[in-house]
Order: sequence, then structure tokens, then C-alpha cells
Amino acid sequence: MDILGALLLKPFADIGGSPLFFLEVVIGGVLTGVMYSLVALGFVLIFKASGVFNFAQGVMVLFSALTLVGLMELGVPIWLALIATILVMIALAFAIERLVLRPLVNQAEITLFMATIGLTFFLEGFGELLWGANVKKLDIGIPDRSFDVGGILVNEFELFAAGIAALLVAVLAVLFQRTKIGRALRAVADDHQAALSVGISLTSIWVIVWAVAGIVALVAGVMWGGKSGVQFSLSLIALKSLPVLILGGLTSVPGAIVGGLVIGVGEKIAEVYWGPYIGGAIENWFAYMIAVAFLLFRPQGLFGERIIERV
Amino acid sequence: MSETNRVALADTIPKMLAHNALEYADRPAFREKDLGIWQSWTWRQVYEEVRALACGLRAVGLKRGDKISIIGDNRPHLYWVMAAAQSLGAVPVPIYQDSIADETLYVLDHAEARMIVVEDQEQVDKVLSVKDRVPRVEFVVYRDARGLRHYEQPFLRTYAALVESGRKLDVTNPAVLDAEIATGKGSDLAIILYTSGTTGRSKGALLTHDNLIVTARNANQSEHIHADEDVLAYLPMAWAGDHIFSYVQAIAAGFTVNCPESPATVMNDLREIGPTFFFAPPRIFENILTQVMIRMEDAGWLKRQAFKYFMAVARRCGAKILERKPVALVDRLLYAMGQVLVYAPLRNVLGFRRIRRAYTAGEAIGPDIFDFYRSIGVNVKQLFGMTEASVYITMQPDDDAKPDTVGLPMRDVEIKISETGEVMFRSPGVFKGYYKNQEATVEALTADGWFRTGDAGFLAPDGHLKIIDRAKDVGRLTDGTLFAPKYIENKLKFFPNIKEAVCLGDGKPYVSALINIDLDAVGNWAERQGITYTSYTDLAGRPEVYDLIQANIERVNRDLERDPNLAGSQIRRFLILHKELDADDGELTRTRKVRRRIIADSYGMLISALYSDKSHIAVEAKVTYEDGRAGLLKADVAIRKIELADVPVPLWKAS
Amino acid sequence: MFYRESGHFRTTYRADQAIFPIVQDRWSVAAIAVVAVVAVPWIANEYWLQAILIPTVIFALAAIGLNILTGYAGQLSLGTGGFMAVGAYATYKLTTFLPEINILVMILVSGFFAAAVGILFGIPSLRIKGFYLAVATLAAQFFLVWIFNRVPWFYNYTSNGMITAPPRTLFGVALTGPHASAEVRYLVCLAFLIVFAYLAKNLVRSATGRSWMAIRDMDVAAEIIGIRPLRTKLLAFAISSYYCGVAGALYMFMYLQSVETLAFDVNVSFLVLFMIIIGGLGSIMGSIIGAAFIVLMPILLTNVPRLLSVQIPVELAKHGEQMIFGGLIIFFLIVEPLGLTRLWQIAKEKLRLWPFPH
Amino acid sequence: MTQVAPASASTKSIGEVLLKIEDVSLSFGAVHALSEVGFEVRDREILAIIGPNGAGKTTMLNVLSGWYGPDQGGIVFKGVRRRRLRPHEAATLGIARTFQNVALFKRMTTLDNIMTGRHLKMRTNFLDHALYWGRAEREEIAHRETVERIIDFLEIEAIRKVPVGRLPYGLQKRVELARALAAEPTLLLLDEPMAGMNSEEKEDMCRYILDVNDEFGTTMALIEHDMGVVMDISDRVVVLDYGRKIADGPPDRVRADPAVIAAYLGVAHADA
Repeated sequence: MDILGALLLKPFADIGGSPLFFLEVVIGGVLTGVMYSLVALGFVLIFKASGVFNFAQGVMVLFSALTLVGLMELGVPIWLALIATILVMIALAFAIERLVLRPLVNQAEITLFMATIGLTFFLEGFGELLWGANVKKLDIGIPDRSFDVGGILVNEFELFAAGIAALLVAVLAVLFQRTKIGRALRAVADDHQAALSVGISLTSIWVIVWAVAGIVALVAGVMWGGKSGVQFSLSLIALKSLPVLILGGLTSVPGAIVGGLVIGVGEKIAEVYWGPYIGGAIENWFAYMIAVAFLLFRPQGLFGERIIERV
Repeated sequence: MSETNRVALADTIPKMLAHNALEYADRPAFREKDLGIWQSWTWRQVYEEVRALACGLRAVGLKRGDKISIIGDNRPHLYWVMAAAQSLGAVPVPIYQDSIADETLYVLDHAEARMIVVEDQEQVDKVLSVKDRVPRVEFVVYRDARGLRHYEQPFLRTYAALVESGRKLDVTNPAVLDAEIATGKGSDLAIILYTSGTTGRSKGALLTHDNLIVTARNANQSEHIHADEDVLAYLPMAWAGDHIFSYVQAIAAGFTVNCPESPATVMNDLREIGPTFFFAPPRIFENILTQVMIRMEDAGWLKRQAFKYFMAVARRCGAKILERKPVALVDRLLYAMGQVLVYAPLRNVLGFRRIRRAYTAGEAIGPDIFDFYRSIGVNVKQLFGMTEASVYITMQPDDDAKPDTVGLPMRDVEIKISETGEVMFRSPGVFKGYYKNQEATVEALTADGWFRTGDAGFLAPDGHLKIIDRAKDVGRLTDGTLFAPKYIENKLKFFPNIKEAVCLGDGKPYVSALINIDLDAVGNWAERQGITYTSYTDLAGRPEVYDLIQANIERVNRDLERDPNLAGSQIRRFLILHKELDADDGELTRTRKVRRRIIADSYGMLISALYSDKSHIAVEAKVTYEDGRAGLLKADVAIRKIELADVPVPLWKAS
Repeated sequence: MFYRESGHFRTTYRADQAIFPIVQDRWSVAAIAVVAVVAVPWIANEYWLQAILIPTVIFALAAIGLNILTGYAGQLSLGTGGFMAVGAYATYKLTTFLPEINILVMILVSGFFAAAVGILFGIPSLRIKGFYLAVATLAAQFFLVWIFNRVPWFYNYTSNGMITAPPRTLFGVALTGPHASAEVRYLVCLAFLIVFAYLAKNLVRSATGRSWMAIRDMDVAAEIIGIRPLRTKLLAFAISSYYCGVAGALYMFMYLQSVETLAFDVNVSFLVLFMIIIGGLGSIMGSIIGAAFIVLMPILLTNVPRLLSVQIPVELAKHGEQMIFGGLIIFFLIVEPLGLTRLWQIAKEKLRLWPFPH
Repeated sequence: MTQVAPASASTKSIGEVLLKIEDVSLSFGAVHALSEVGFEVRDREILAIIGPNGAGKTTMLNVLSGWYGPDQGGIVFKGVRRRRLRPHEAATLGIARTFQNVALFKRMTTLDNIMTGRHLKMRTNFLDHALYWGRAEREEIAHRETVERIIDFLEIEAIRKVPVGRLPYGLQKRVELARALAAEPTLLLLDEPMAGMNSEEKEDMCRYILDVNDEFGTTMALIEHDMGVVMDISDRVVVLDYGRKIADGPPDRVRADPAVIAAYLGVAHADA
């Protein structure tokens, strides 16, 4: 009964015992969650426009960060390195469209999914081959220190990251809602045939979304890398955005954001309050289990559209 | 040969079947591709089924001497109906399954059939359409009930019900049928096979058990056909060939008869079964070869070159190796390589992997086709046979098969050539006459048992029979030399350059020929030679083309020259027609047979020129264009004279 | 070219439904089996057995397991490593708890634990498919590895958190532990592979396999025929996990002999997935070919340059290998989605029709 | 085999009510796909369900095969009333169907597709299957024999071992019919069995449908657009329009029904 008590009672007692600390944990979770949201955003973009579930989004985060750090280590100034990395990501989008997506057009979505797993391996090997596999420090000039706001400790870097993420989301929203490209993207997401018939080239749409997703990945990479160094484990952290997607729904931008926050907060709370009783490091799987539980009851996610199967 | 002796006791087909049920009890007798696999029946099962059928047929009134007609594709069950009828002493009369209703009606009526056994709805419908006019027919039995559920005619019976009722009878009282079988004797009528005559109504050839059994046994013995053979029964059951190859010989030797799934799947079924013993008319061998060539066209360059190379090797030594004749070691090695790379796989995909002997007959087979099969190790042989002979008359030996003969007389067969050049034979297989047609019987069968084949031919010095033409088409030159136009024309037409040839000579001093070139073949050749031409007429008039054709004709002449009987009928003059012979102009039948009389009329000027000294003649000809317009074609047709080597004095001339 | 099928016709449905209906195939497979069982242990040295043959055989078994689930039943799984871990840890617990029962029995029993876990994580497959399911199985992967890592009971509280194969014998022959020879371990694994490959082939060619493929190809139609989706999918999860569990046990006891949970991390899942993509989705033979390919490739990548006296840094080789794996996956999905088996089938078809091109 | 059995229509005996649809209603959101539709299908009958596009024909079939549960009303099948059927329940009760857009198992062969149709008749379990020899094999062979008869009946021998994904559309439709037949259904639902076929293929399909009805006594409800076909092969016609039944009766009478003519003319206008 000890273990049951440890799981069912004590954590709540702990929470009740120190509400301020709990709030601190929640804020920490929100800030981490924002980063998850960033990665998930890349997924959603691509999935909406091309129906491809891009398993490689995580490795794109790693790849972009590696490229940025690698360039900076070569002495390139940060602004130039950023621009160069953006160009690299755009070039990557072109290459992926030409070499992977176009030959696989009209294939089953599961085939495309597996292709992105292949892409994951390729990019991982390629990135580390180019820039080396050791941990690299990425300094973007934002101090990783915490300050006190009304008795709550808030991490400055994470706050900054959250700000950037919010900005990025805003920019994307404008891009989607207000521009011609955005309208085209939405048209494609709704109906490929219709999009084609109004004269939008599918391939160029794909290149655009993959490039945008690449830039989003770069932002996420910079944030994550700035915090914990650029290394292989980045792509694993990025895998965490998969449950985020499940939670939020594959096609929903708000879903990605909310999902990210839910997972970030939930995971932090679980780790801090429950972790000690069951051996710790539950961050590795907690998000997934939430996602699975979710899948059982609401497969379409929080914001996804209901799937009606037609015969 | 104790086995032979014991079998020899059986003088009717049902008795042989009873023997097989003991001797080969569990060996496969029949197979049929049905429902996805080769359904098999052992000799014992077949015998039991035949007995049940016989009892069933007897119960519905079939008795000794009655005629029972059988219509359908090759199906084991239909063969069994034959055997069942024969067990009762009744006479099966198979009818070509693709005959039109009118023809079917004629045979049913003429044969006075009391019952008809058919395969399926299609045949039932055909029979129903004539049923009113054959009042003698009491029952129609069908095997495949599909679509027939609502047919309520009282005379319809299902095969299954027949067997079912018969089986009960056979179990309760087997002695009845035993007695019926025992009553049968060799001299009884076994079957009536209606020959599809080229002129007039078809005639029913009466064949006895003795006719069939002796002929089949002789063939089995001399051709070394044993119980381990597989044959594909795919030619019409009403045709004598199928009857002897897939029925009598099978029962005599105890080998397996395989029935294809449907006429459309024959080639595939052939491939699956891989028969050891196979008959096909030359047309089928030719089609298969054409298919081979077409399919090889699509192969990659390397494979095509290898194929060409090894086919050349095979042409050089393949037939000799097949005939176990001496061949140079290098060729032997090359052939062995070709065996691995080309010949054996090719035989495999064509379904000829296990073939020990393949036969062809009916018309002349092209030497290229004949040589192709023999060179890749398929032992194709020509035979000469007729319904009235229970098929076999002559057969080529394994080691001496040539494209232009039909071989040596089979065991117990005597051959002679009549004064008019007609081939005649006498054998135990000679039929008893045409059913209800005394006139035709007397015309064909002499009092001392010789049958007039209607084919003109002669025995070559090596004893091989050569068939040259239908006897009525054979004519004579003014000096009495034998002139067989179709024989020579066929030889000419085996050259790809020559599409049609018309030979003249009857009542003329020498043989001359009108040639139609093959526009594709000669056109190709001309392109390779850099000869430009505007039309058929233009190309046909080219001296180079004349040279080309002349070379072909000289080849034929050399062939003819080797044969003392024909040496006198070498072609002396020829011309290439300025237009293609055309069915639209009435010069050919729709089946592309030459209409000699019409040609003699419309090309009279050319023909008389051939028998003059002219070296060319101007012609105008009416032609019908494809759109139906008529036009006038003007041309100057050259006439070539061919110098002959000294013509030896013919050994054989009409007196 | 070497096929001589004409005249080998089928007179029964049994012959028509045989695993190898063509005579030549039957003979060649028999020949390969004899070589693998008799000749290979004689010829192969320790390195070959340990570095190539044993992992190939074990991964082939795991790949068959995953292929049943993914290739036949159409349920994508990234949890193979986790299910293998269940087999390994279950065997470890069982054989240390009941040492007197033969290890082979324990390996077979441990498969049931894996099957049970597989069913548990397969439940979401009722509601979700495709990549949703992949994420759910990824949850299994992470959760299982975590639990084996965090709960010391699973590794018997050893100080380094590793589990080590205890010495076990069969008729006095050492099967596991330091004295087990590579030949014996190879033969044991091979025996498992042959038996399980045969059973799997039987499954997929009969009603069970057809219901899996029906669900894979058109689940709506399958349901209307009367196939119960959940039952069918869970059966696939159970059997697939059983195979993976047994493979995991062999992986630990017959190959690595001493492991920590890292040996079953998500990369193993990917590796096995690659095996079936490259070998051929929906093919038992393909699973084996794919396993051999994936095991052999890194070895070739390191050894071929060495044979050519080219020095390649270890790092480069490692990353190069990763790139080649990734590239090959994309290449196969594009060029030949049915994998090496399909290429083999095409070659076979060509040989059957030889000398005709088609 | 070009003639349709001459006496088929006249001599066939149509039996008791096999299936009764009781005022079935079904909406998707605001769309009333079916509104109080009720009709009967009698044993051995061929019933055609016709109507303009969007009339609710396929929805009706989906209700019958258990894919949708009606909001109101019920289904009486073989005398038992049910609110709704589950798909496998429908299958167990002997209702089989084909789909408008061919729902075959694309990577499986023709033979395997049809064998799958016999799923509910299989008695062995996966352990038998894994061992194969013995029970499983005997069962496999027994079902193969049945399936081969269906293959023979529908004349698809030549494509027995071809993956159905490679077959032309017309043949796929025939394989789908074969798969449905393999279940030996009491009631066979055909959703536009002749859609997308040329006239020759249509003629063949008509013959197969009549033959099946004739040989196996299978009751059929089919949706079809080709009025000629409907008039030729059906014993009775139910006409739906905007989710309501507007006519029900023998083909000749339905064709003359003013409501039906109006519905069809309306469609003609809409199309133009």
C-alpha cells in the first residue's frame, strides 16, 4: 500500500504544501511546452499541406542547429550563419521535394511516413558527418539564468524562447491567413485537385512548406541548442513533439501549441511530484502514455476534425 | 512379349479397358484441368465409371447396334461415354463440337442416332434447335448443368443421374454388363467417324474394333509407346486423329490422356502437362514458331544475339545430334552449351520438355519449321494417315525424318501407286466402308481391299512415300511427265520472298510459273540493297528482284531434279506478276486458295507469253482498289527463262 | 533458365497450395537449409558466427515478427525493441528464478509475456492506424525500456544494472554462458528461425494470414465479410510480439550475453523496420533477406575499404552507414516498395520464362 | 453460353418476406439521408433500388450491411427485428455485399480474395493454421473446392493467381461478386455492380447476376443506374428520392409512375 500511497496521495500533499513552488513548476513546464509546440508546428505545417507525417522534423531541428553552430565555429558571425542556415534549410526543402516526395507522390501515406524515417537517418548521419558528433555549445547571447518574479523563479532564456515562439506563431498565422501563398497552402490542404485546378503548382507548395518547416526547425534548434547544447539527443527531444501532435491533432496549429503546453506542464509536474516515487526520468515516456490514453478516447486529438469513415 | 499376348486377348476396346483396370489399376488414365488443378482418374476408376455409365445407358434403352452421338470439347467423361456405348455394343458417333446446327442435324439424321450426349448448355441449345427434325433421338444427356436448371424438356437427362442409376444397377447385377462386354468381338463396329469432306456431304467411315486396335497396337509397338506416356487431347473428338491418339492408343498402351481446361487455355495446359507424345497440324507448329520469334524480338540485345547464335549452331548440328549421327566435337560442345542456355529452356516454356515424339500431318510442313523443332531436340515427324485407314499409313523413322516425305509404311501396311499416280494402301486398319453410302465405298475401296487415297505421290528410292498433290490436280506435260502444281507451288511458297505462286504445265510442253512476291520480305531486302521503289508493280518489275526470285526457283529446280519422277517438271520460264493476286478480284478464295481457272482467264495473255519466246509483255489489268473503285494498271512484265541442267530421263512416265 | 516446370503439374490442391509449389524451389530451399545447418558451422569461424550469422538469424526472427504485424496486418510498429526487451528480461527472470527448467523452454515461455504486452499496446489499434499507431507503439518502446532500466527487480538488483546470461545446458552441451560455443549458439538460433519461419509461413498462407492482409488492404470490406478488426489486429500484435520476444531472448542469451536496456533502444526498432522494408513487406523470405542485408552492410562498409587498403575514420564509417541506411530506405520505397524479395521474384520469373523476356 | 436461360423469370418461385425495412431514418448532421424508408425484400427476389444521385441508395445499403445504425426504425431479417446490425453480425446472418468503388484486397490474389470471403465458414484457429498439416489443411482444401466452383461459375479461372490490383476494372467487379458469393449469402447487396462497364461487360454481369439468383437461390438487392438493366433483371423496384421512398413495385409499373418520372426528369434538368 506504500506504493499506492506514494502515487495517489503524497504528490498532491506536496502540491498543496507549496503552491508557489507548484506554480514555478507549471511555468517551467509551459516554457518547455512552448519548445515542444515549436517542433510540433513544423509537423503540422507539413502534414496540412502535403499529408506527409514528417518523422524527420526532429532531426531537422538537430540538423539546422548543427549547421548553425558548425558555421559559427568556423568563425562566421551569427547573423550571417543564421542566413546561411536558412538558405541551407531551403535548399534541403528543394532536395527533399525532388528526391523523396516527388517520386513517392500518390503512394500510401504510411509509405511516405517510412520514407521520412529514412530521411531521419540520412540527415542525422549527414549532419554529424559534416559537423562532428560531439556536444557543441550554442551561445546566442541570451543568459540562461533565472530571476525572481513575485517569489517565483523564472528562467530568462526560456522566457525569451517563449517570446520568440509566440512571435513565430504570429508570423505564421499572418502568413497562413493573409497571404496568397497562405491561401494556396490552405487550398492544398483541403483538396489537392481543387488546388491544382486553380493553378497552384503542388511541387512549389511542397517546397515552400518544407522550407518554412525547416526555418521553424531552425528556431526550435536555436532555442533548444542554446539551452542544452547542440547534440544528437536534440532529435530525441524533438521526438517528444509526436505525442504533442497526437494530443493537439495533426492538422491544427492551435492544437500543436496547446498540446505542447499540456505535455510540457504535465510532464514537468509528473516528473517533479511523481518521479521520485517511481524511479525518475519518466519524462522519457510520460508524454507518450498521455498520448496513448488520449488516442483511445479521442483519436482525432483535441482540435482535429472528426473522422467519419465512409463506405 | 507376354504382355502383348495377354493384351492381344482383348479384341474390343471395352475388354482392353477391363484389362487396364487390373493391369494399370492405380495409374492415371485421364486427367482434366478443372477447378484449378489436374483432376485425375485411375484406370480402375475409369473402368468403374464406364461400367456405371454403360448400365445407365442400357437402362434408358441403348442396345447393341444403336448409334449414340457425342458432342463437346475433349472431356474425359465424353470419352467414357464412347467406351460405355461400346461396352453395350452400341456405336458412338462423335460430332464436331463447332459444327453449325445444319451440319449437326445432317449427321444426327444420317447416323440415325438414338441418343445424344453433350457437354453443356451451348450444345444442348444447338441440339434443341434441330431436335424436331431428328425424331429418332430419344434422349439428350448433358454433363454441365449450368444454365439448364429451367429446361424442362422431358427428354433431357443429366450425366450425373445416368451414372448414379447405372452404378446401382452395376452393383446389384454386374453380370449383365459382363455379358454384354463378353459378347462384343473384334469385327464389331466400334465407331463411325464422319469425315468433313471438301465437297458434298460428309461421309461416315465405319471402323471396327479390329481396325482400331490392330492399328493402335502396331503404332504403339513400332513407336515404342508405353504406359508412361502423357498425351494432350485437344483436337476435336470427332476427328480420327484424336480418336486414335487419345483414345484407342491410350487404352491399348495404358497411358494417360490429359484434357485441357478449355480451348482458350490449350497452350498453357500444354506447357503444364508437358506431354511426351504430341500431335499437331503444321499450322500449329508454325504458329508456335512465329510466337517464339515474336517474343524473342522483345528480348534484350545480348539475349537476342545468344539466341541467334545458338539457333545457328542448332541448324548446323541439332537435327544430326537428335538422330545420333556423327557431329564434330566443337559443334557437340557448342550444342551442349546451347542446350543449357536456349534449347532446353525453350522446350520447357513451350511445353515440349518431355516430348519423345511429336507428329504432324495433314498438309506439307515448311522445311524451316520442321528443321527448327528437330534442331532444338523436339523429335517432330511427319506421318501420312486418313480416317479410312484408322489413321496410320506411313510414318517417318526417328532417325530419318525429312521435311518433304511422309516416311515409310507402318507395320502391316502395303502401299502401291496406281497407274494414274494415286497412292493406294491396304492394311488391317482399312475401314469397312462409308455408312449408308455404297457408291462412295465402291469408289474408294477395291474388291481386294485396296483403298484409294485420292492423293498423288510416289515412293522415293529410299522407300519413303512422297505425297505431291491431290490426285485430281495432278496433270501431265505434253511429253507425259508428271506435273504436280501444288507440290511445286508449296516448295516455292516456303521461300519468304514468294507470297503466291501459280504453276502451269498440264498439257503444256514445260512448266512455267507466275510469281507474287511478298512485299514485306522483298521490300525489306530492297531497302537493305538500297533499291528504291514506288509500288508493288515497280518493285516486281526490277531485274534485281527477278534475280532474287530466280535464285529461289533454281533451288526448287535442284530439289525437283534430285527426284527422277519430278525432274522433268522443273520450272523453265517464270514471270513476276505486276499485281498481287487478290480475293477481291476473285483470283483467290477467301481462305487464300488460288482459283486456277479465273487466273487462266484473266492472265491469258501472260500465260501465252510464257509459252512463247517473248522476253517481256505489256499488260493492262483491271484492279479493284480498297475503296471499291476499279482502275487500270499498265505494266511491262518481263519473262525470264531458266537454263536447266540436263534433264535425266524420267524413270516413271505414263505410258 | 534453370527451371523445368513443364510436366510438373498439380493434381491436388495440396500440391497447388504447397509453400514451394515448384520442384526446383523445393530442392534449392532444402539445399540452403542443409548448408546452413551442416556446412556453415563446419566452415565458419568464430568471427563469422558471432559477428554475422548469429545476429542475422536472430534479427531475421524479429523481422518475421514485425513483418507479421506491419507487412501482413498493416499495423506499423516502432516498438520492436521494447517487445524484444520483454522477451529478454522475462527469460532472465524466469531462468534465474527456476534454473532447473531448460532455458529453451523459458525462451519459449517468455514469448508469451511479450505477447501479452503486445496485446496491451495493440489495443489502441482498434481506433487508430498508420502513424498514430506508430506513435502509440513508440510509447511502448520508451515505457518498456524505461521500466526495465528503473525497476531493479528486473535485473535482479545487480550493481551495474546489467543482466548477464547464466550458464545453461542441454544434454550437457553449454547453450548459454561463457562456455557456450558460437557453433552451438548459432545452431540453436537457426533452429528457432527455421521452425518459426515455417510456422509464420503457415499462418500467413491460411485463413489467419488472409484476415490480416484483408485488414491491411481494405479494412472496411474485411469487416463486412465478418472479420473482427480488433480480434484480428490483436492476434497480429500478440503473435508478432511473441516472435519479437523470443528474438529478444535469443538476442540477449545467444548473442550479446550481457546487456543493459540500451541494447533494446529505439534504434533496434528502426533497424528491424528497415530490415522488413528493404527485405520486403509482407514476405517471410524477405524478412530473412532484409536481416542479412542490414547486418552485413556495416560489416561490408568497414571491411571493403580495409581490403582496398583505404583508411576510413571510425566516425566517418558510422555516419556514412547511417546515411546509407536512410538513403536505402528511401531508395527502396521509391524504386521497389516490395523490397529485395520482389527483385528476387522478378529474377525468378525471368528465369522461369527464359529465353523469353516476358 | 450466350443465352440467358429462357424460362428463368417465369418459373422462379418468389418466397416469403426475407427482409423488412421498417421506416428507417438516418441523418448526418443536418442532412436527412433517409427519412422513414420502409420496404420488403422477398426470398429469391431481385430487388433494384434506384433513384437520382444523392437519393440515399448507398446509405440504405450501408444500413443493411450494418455499417450505419439508423436513427429511427429497424430491420427485420429472417423474422428477427433489430434496431441496428453490426457489420460482422450482418455477415453472420448471411448478408454479403459488394461496393460501389470495388473494395478488394488489392495485394492479394483473386483466389485469396475469394477465400477470404469464406472467413466466417472457417472453423480452425490460428494454432491450427500455424501447424497447418491436418485440420487447417483439410479445411483449406475443402474451402478451396467451394471457391473453385465459384471461380468456374464466374469464369475467372485465368486470373486465379493474379493480384487483383493488376486486374482491369470489369474483372475486379466480378472478383468482388465472387468474394461476396463465397460467403454463401442469403441476401446479397450489390452497389452498382455495373458501374463503369461497357455494354458487353454489363451484359455478362447481368447474366452472372441472373445465374447466381437462379443457381443458388440468392436474394439480391442491387443499386443500378442503367434503367435498361434494371427493367431486364429485377423482379421489383424501389425508388428513392431525397431519402424518401417514392415508388415500389414491378419494373413496368414503376417506370410508368408519374412521381418516378418527375424525379428522373428533375435530375435530367439538374444535370443539364
